Amino acid sequence: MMTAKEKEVIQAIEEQELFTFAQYDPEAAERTGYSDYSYWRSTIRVFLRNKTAVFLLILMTSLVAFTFIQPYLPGQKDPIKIHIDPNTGLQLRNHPPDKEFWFGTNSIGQDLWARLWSGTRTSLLIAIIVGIWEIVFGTFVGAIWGYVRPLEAFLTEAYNVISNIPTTIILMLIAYILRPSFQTMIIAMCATGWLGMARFVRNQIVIIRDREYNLASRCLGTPTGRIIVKNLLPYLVSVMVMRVALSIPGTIGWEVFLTYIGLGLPLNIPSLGNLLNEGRRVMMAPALRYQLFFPAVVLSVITVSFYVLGNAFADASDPRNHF
Amino acid sequence: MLKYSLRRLLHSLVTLFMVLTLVFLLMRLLPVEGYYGERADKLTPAQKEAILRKMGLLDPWYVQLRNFYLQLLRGDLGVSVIYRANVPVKEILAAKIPYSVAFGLGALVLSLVAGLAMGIHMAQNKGLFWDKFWTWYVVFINAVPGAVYLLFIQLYGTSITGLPMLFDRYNVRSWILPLVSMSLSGIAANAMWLRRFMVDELNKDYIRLARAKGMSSRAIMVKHVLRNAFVPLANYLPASILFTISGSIYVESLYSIPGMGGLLVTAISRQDNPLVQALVLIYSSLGILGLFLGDVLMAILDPRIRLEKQGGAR
Amino acid sequence: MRLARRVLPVLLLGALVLTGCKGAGPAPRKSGDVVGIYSGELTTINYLVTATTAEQSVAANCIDCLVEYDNLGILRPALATSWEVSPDGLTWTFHIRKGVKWLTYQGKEYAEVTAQDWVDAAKYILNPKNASQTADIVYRVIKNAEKYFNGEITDFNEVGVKAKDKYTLVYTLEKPVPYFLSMLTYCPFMPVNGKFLQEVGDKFGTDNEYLLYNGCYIFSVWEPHNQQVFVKNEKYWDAKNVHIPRLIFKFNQEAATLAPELFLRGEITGAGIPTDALDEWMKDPQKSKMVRPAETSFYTYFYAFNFNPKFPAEYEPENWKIAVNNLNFRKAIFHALDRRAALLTTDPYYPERMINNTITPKNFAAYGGKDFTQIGELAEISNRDSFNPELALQYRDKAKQELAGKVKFPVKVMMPYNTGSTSWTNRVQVVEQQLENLLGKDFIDIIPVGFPPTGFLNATRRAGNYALMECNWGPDYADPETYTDPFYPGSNYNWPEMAEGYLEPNGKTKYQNMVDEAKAEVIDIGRRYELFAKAEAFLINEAFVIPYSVGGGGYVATKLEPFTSPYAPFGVSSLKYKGQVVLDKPMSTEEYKAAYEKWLKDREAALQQEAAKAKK
Amino acid sequence: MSEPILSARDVVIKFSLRGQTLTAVRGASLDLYEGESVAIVGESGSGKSVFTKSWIGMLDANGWVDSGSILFEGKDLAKFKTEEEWLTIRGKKIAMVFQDPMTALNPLRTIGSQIQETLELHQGLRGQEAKRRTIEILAQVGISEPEMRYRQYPHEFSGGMRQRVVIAIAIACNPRILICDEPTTSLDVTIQAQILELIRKLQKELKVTLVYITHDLGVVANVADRVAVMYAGEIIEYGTVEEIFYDPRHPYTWALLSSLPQLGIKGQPLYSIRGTPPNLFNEIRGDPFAPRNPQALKIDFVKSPPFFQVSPTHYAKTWLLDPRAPKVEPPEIVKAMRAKYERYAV
Repeated sequence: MMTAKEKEVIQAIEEQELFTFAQYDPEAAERTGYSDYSYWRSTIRVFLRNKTAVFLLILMTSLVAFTFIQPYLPGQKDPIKIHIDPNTGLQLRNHPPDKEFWFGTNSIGQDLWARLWSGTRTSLLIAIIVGIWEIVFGTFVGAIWGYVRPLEAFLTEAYNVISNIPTTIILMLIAYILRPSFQTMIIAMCATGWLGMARFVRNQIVIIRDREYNLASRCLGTPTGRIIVKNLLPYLVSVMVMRVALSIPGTIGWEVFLTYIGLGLPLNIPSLGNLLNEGRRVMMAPALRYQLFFPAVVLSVITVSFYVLGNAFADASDPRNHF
Repeated sequence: MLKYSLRRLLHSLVTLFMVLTLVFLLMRLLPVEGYYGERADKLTPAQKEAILRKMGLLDPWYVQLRNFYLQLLRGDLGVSVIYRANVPVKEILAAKIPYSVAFGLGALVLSLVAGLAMGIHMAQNKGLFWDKFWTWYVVFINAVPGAVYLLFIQLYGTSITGLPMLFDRYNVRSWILPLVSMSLSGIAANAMWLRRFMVDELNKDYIRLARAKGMSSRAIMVKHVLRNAFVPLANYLPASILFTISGSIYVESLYSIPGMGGLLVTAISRQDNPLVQALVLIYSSLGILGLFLGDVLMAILDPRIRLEKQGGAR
Repeated sequence: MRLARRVLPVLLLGALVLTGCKGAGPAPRKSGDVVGIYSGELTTINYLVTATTAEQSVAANCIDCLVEYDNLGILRPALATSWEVSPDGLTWTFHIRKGVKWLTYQGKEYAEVTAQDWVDAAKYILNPKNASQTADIVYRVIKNAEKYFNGEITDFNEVGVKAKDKYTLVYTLEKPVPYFLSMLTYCPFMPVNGKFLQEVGDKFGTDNEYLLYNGCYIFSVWEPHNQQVFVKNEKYWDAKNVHIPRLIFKFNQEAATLAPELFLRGEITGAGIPTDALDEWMKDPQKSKMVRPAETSFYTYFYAFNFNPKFPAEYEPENWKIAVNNLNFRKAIFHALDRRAALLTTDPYYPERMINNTITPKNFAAYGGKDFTQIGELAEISNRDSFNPELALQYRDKAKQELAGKVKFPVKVMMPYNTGSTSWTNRVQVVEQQLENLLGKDFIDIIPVGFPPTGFLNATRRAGNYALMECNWGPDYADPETYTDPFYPGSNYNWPEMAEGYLEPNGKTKYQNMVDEAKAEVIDIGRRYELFAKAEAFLINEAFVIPYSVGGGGYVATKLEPFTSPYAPFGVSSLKYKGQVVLDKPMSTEEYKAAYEKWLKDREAALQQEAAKAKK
Repeated sequence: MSEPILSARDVVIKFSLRGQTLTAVRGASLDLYEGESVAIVGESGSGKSVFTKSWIGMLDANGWVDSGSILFEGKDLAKFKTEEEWLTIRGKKIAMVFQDPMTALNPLRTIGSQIQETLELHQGLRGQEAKRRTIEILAQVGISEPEMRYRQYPHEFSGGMRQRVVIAIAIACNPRILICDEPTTSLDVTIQAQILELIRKLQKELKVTLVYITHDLGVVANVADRVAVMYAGEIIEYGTVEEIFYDPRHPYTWALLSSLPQLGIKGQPLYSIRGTPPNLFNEIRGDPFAPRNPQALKIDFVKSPPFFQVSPTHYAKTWLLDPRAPKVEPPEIVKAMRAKYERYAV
């Protein structure tokens, strides 16, 4: 069936004219099936198509931004200042949420709203530092492991040994040998965090190191290090982004765990783990449950968001999902 | 097959040996209080020295290491110092393991039954409502630390249903919440992996052939997909069975179940070095044994591995 | 700190109920079982070795001593029916109760309790290999015991403890000890069956089956980290005064948090109400009727100035050393500390009752009808509040003047705290803000530093790793001398002997000389107390320490009847369930206060009666 | 000619991919006759596989027959919705052999059980009987020691052997139509010939209607009676093997033939078709091959050509056959082919 428009076009052209040769345009021939494929553009395109992920990305960006600018906003309180009830001169303990204290106060009269953001800041900071270490060190070890053959057996064995000691035990021992502090927390989690990344990178490298283009490079005399950096790492960038996103909920989880068993940050440094623990102590009193509820909600939102974002990014960065 | 298993076992033993040595040396970094604990204050230097000498801690490290292995070969896990003064670690464990095993196996069965059902349901409804629904469950359990959701389960689980908050082994009702709590993450893991493996299998060519044969989707699911997807799952099954012995740290302490999970936390936080050492040994051995059995099981289930590892056929 | 409170194993109920009451009722009163929860498991129940409260409370209920306190705090015969002391105060002869049996954990008779059992106990404790943590209690008073312990003599017959015959026990002392009888209520003076000890060897006290029982309860079931069950000893010599048939304790890691809820659900007999949950209980019309104050203990809490700072350079120990040796600097902080504000972190409703103005708490010792804290200069200290902002500011200005150019202001004050204790963590933040706000941030800079619970004291106080720190001390025997120990040279509290300007011609500090003088007075107890009071007043007036509070306290909801169990300022008697009953409902604060008033009167009368008896 | 056993008419197949709709088959028609052997030739992505898959309901979940009809045994397969309906056809009446034998078999089950499964499914054979029949079929597809092979796993077989097994599975139920989707592409050249021969042999023995899908015109001459050329989801020319090889009419067929290496003329560069097939996401107007055709007419860009009959068995879909069109000479190679043929034919 011809559309009205087609009919018009055909009528306009003389029938004879139609049966003459058209101008052959080789470029047009190439264009017919042309696809303007670009890895990153496709990745972003696929990612943006995931509505949930986009929503969470916006949510997390604003939340992280808010966490870091919150102390500079007007009317914010000091997270460790103990507020005094002007009427009684006593500490304003367990004050329920109201206009003045949006999330109420804790058992010694500190502002929960301020503490929550301060705690989120601490936990995110730990998570990000650990995440970065995980990529840098994990990738470094993984790259050597996968690419420098003489070290392969040694590193494999070392990995076997370390990964066979349960993470819980390593974390606990380190947190225990050192004094609870911000640094201890980071050292403990850095000590185990890189393992997964190293193995991942190594596997990826083993899969692609023998691909033709790398063999070609080697034949041309490119040094190993350069091959790793130029040919292999770009392939892994998306993997790293994903690992960082996924390591954030993991790190926060471990922080909560260490705090739970009493090896966490000192109690006077607000962190999500500490706030949760503080809330846990009063959870049996329904009127005070807000002290557990607020940190739990914020923590869940953050961990779930990063987890979903990491997975969404992983999906998006997989070329198989790009068609 | 036998040759492969033996070689694999030998390798596991070497790994175990290295893990134990490493942990043993690491333990020497711990403060020596772990060998006489809070008594430190009350004891004269001579008393302390006597204790350390009795425990062989004044020997050079290599002698200590040798003695440690000799002791181990005799099946002796040492004697607790602080947790239960003078009580052999073996006795302490013997009292804990039944609880952990009972809960572990219960939770394992629950998480296998529910997790596999969920995984199949997800794979069958891939991309549809139920897939997304269960995926959110998996995401939530994986992302949110157990300490958070388990707390709410305890809080509302006991206040809404009236189930007891404390574990009492004679009260069946008191088993419910801990069992459920323990299986949640297993359900999520089983469901997630089974779904992933099944989707992987579903995309394979042999499924197309099976369809072309004229098999019904249901038959394909059962005879091909599920069976094949179960193989990679089986790889970590022994590990998870063995890990049930070590218990769940959170749940055991939340509900006061006298199992191994709580023991580890207490041993470390109270610096009972011989007990910590024994526990690390058990945990690592279980882990390594689990991996080994998983590989052997895989080899039994997957004919390809059997031949490859034997260097057989093609 | 002899009764050193363990961080973990605080048997909740055991620790809560530190009171006593009228004992000798004619027939056992009706009572239900005690059901409690606990969060720390016992390491050992070897009562000859352990020094922790929770573990000793097992012995308190399972093993009887020669003498015991009744519910009014009067010493009564227990396994000794009577005793004599030689005129020189050195030889004590005890007549052992006949027919008392050692029972196994299953309640089977094992042997009779004889005088030899106390000799065997001493022999066990004085053997260094057994690593008894209470050995020094014994060898500090018993003749030749220290020499035997140190291996200087090997013949145990030379040690001053002998079984003259089956029912006669004789202790010979190194020198007269006025408070010797009170010491006998403590674990190291409990008996042990020598044959059994030999039978079980190293296993003694590692499990309930490796212990023999002669007290009011038998430890019949012990499933570590699950439950402990004690059943009444029906063959107990004083069984009619034991009313509670069973004590059941269930383990829970989160005992402190869960206990109030479990109490409301009727699952347990009593619960301490944590500070966090207190508002909830106080504001609720129903719950507020069930909650009442808990007893305070004889632990004394004080803020110590460290004269031997060993903390890291970042906190400027040298600077602190100069500052702390200035009396006005110390006094500025002494008067600036608002103890009531700090105590709100423990007791937000009635903090005043916890405040302690002296080191030796009230009602610990008395002579001639006068409480120790009211003797001499201590009287004035006891009756005022050390918190005085005007004074504090005056001293601050003086200190600033005197120290100008010598120290760097603000002086950094490193203040450790235990991260495992919520109230301590909270308190250190309160104290920091309160002191800095009052004295000015240009004067002092308080730096709280958290340390984990395990090995806490080793890392902080004992290592000199602090500038100003909250410390505590519990009595070892019923005499004011016990409260001088932390400050006497050789202790590892705050090294006041290193303070500058207090040295006397004999090479000892003024405080040491004062204490030595008091210790030497063993005959005239009145004068002895005066001398100790003088020394303590000196310690406080020179602001070596800031007395802060007594221990215990807090709030409980419990069906256990208060003021019926043995009452004792020291020793393990107060840990007994003997004499107590479980009521149908918990006492309200009012009822409790009334009962307390009555108890005070009864005690007053009993003390007078005893004093009168003594005069005869 | 007799009635066709399968008659596909104006089949349009669409897929939905991430919100976009792709038209993979754009009105293809084909008749199959009893016992004949038809080859469908085209570049990859031309829709030849999709087209045949629609006959046994094996389109991927996101694809559907949008319009047209597929008549088989009096039923319109295009209207089939449920799996039950398909199970009456698939494997039983129409069987299919796929491209890659390496992955086509379940690696965890024995060869025997995978063949036997089909027999049990469609012929109701059980136990020993099924096993005996399985071994027979194995022998029939040229596998030596079938009893021993019965118990082995796919990884113990070479690629060619596996393809034989796949074929065995396909013929196990005596289907009326056997579709072979590029069955030799991934095999060694020497093996390819063996498999082709096997397929030919089986087709003759079993008198099955064979549909052979390939992008390689070279193999077509060996297996097919008739050839259909597909481009961009349309069949653009069909006829007997001779007609297509020696008298092709569509410029695309010319281009395909010109690019056959074995037909190349020494000393001349091998011909290759410029450009790529059209993006099937886009709407195609006129002749889809026009943009790649150096001799395209203006009308090719405007209007889709109808089929012009060349002979009773030969049809081509190009405006060049329109009487109004200018005369266009086929390429040299095609002309050479025809000359060669005419020489032999005479």
